[in-house]
Amino acid sequence: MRVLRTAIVTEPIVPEEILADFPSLEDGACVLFLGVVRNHNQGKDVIGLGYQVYQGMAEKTLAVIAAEASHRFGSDRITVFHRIGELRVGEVSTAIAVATPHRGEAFEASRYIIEELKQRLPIWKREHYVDGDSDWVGSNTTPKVEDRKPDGSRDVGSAE
Amino acid sequence: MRVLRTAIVTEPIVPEEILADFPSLEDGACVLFLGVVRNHNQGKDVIGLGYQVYQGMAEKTLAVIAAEASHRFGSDRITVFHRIGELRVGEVSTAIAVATPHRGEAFEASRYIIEELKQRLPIWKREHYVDGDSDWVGSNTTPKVEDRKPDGSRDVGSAE
Amino acid sequence: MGRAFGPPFFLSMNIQALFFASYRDLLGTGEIALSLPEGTAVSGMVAELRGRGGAFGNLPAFPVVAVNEEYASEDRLLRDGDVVAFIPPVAGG
Amino acid sequence: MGRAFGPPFFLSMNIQALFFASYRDLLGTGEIALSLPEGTAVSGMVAELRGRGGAFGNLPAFPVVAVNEEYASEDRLLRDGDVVAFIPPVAGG
Repeated sequence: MRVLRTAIVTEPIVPEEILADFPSLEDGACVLFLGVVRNHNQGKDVIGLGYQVYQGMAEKTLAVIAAEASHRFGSDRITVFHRIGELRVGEVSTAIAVATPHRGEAFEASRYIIEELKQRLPIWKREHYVDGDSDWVGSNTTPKVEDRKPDGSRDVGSAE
Repeated sequence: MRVLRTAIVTEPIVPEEILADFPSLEDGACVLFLGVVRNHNQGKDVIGLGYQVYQGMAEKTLAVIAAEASHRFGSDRITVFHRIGELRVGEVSTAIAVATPHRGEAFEASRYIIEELKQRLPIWKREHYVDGDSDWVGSNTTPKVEDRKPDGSRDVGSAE
Repeated sequence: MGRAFGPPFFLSMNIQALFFASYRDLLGTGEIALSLPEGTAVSGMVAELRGRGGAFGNLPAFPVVAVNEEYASEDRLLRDGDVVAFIPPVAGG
Repeated sequence: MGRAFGPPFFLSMNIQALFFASYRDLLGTGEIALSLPEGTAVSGMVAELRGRGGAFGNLPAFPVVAVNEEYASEDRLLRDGDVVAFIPPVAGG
């Protein structure tokens, strides 16, 4: 039975609750990826992140990416949560759980989902620095860059 | 601070307890891999596995593999547990948790550990089948194969 | 040989523009309603906005956009009721 | 030109052999104590065991072994007190 769960959430992500659904009896491998807010990025000390989202499009995009991964890697059990709003260092921003009969596909599906999500998901993050400053990650302060891919060229996510 | 934890355990593996140590504030990514006993292998219906271990060598090998991964992929937070004894379908046989500043290294380190473990760890598993039969995975019943690698050529782990 | 009498008339479309993250900060708003002539493409809508000058002049000439929640190219023709989102470099994960 | 008188004598080594999984089932035991002449390599020890016939004759001629908990080649020279483990195809994970 195929069970794909995807959601944009505002409450803290609890990995234990995600794992409670994994795996099925047919699965020999489960990979859980957690993206976490870390305390530094590009030489700056980070105290937190604020995520903004294009809600409808993000929900749709997340569901599409999970379905693509399920199809490509033969996984019938995938959960993807992305949190938005204000997050502190150490909090989980992204959780991806994939179960498959064999381990190779679980790793590949998990990797596929995080890479596609970073390319396509309409979510933006503003880093808050120890020095009181803050900045949208991947954007110039005055956006003048032309013909840019959705993920930008300077994009270096803080929660990797 | 480097924290590498490795153990051969007889009690059930609880992923929640492993995740409680992850990640540190420097880490942006955490990958948890779970190897699980699945209900079939090579066309046979499996009801459980019995793991035998060369305890001293397995403990040493697990610690060495974790240290190699830490060194190669720059992770200072790795936990690897392998359970032995009798396991039922759906139970976790292997848990590998890795946290790193960037996600690529977390995936690679996790993959490195499971692949090396399968090649080098002196642990054997006997599959118990629905039909009452049982067999050592990867061994001929009468071992006549010569000049064989430690992982054998017919090795196809049930918990992948 | 039929020929319309009187001046040509244009049907106009109601288009909603959405701005996120740095674009929203730049313009001070997340949403604008536009009325555009039928047959306008994404590129024409961008030109109209940039032509307003001020902060709008700082929008990129070739921004990434989504039409009705799907990424679209600049030559995508708009239809009445379309929602066009301006997508600055995304940074999920 | 010094020459030893009497018959040559060999110092003997005490070696412990460990058997796991299918090897253990094959032999009906997980552990055997051997006394081998000094200078015996892994290959010599294997030959000695296989030469016992019966179930021992079914041990592979070139098994994977670990000496003192580390994988070792067949030409590895053994020393008194060494523990030699016979490692059938491993299947962890």
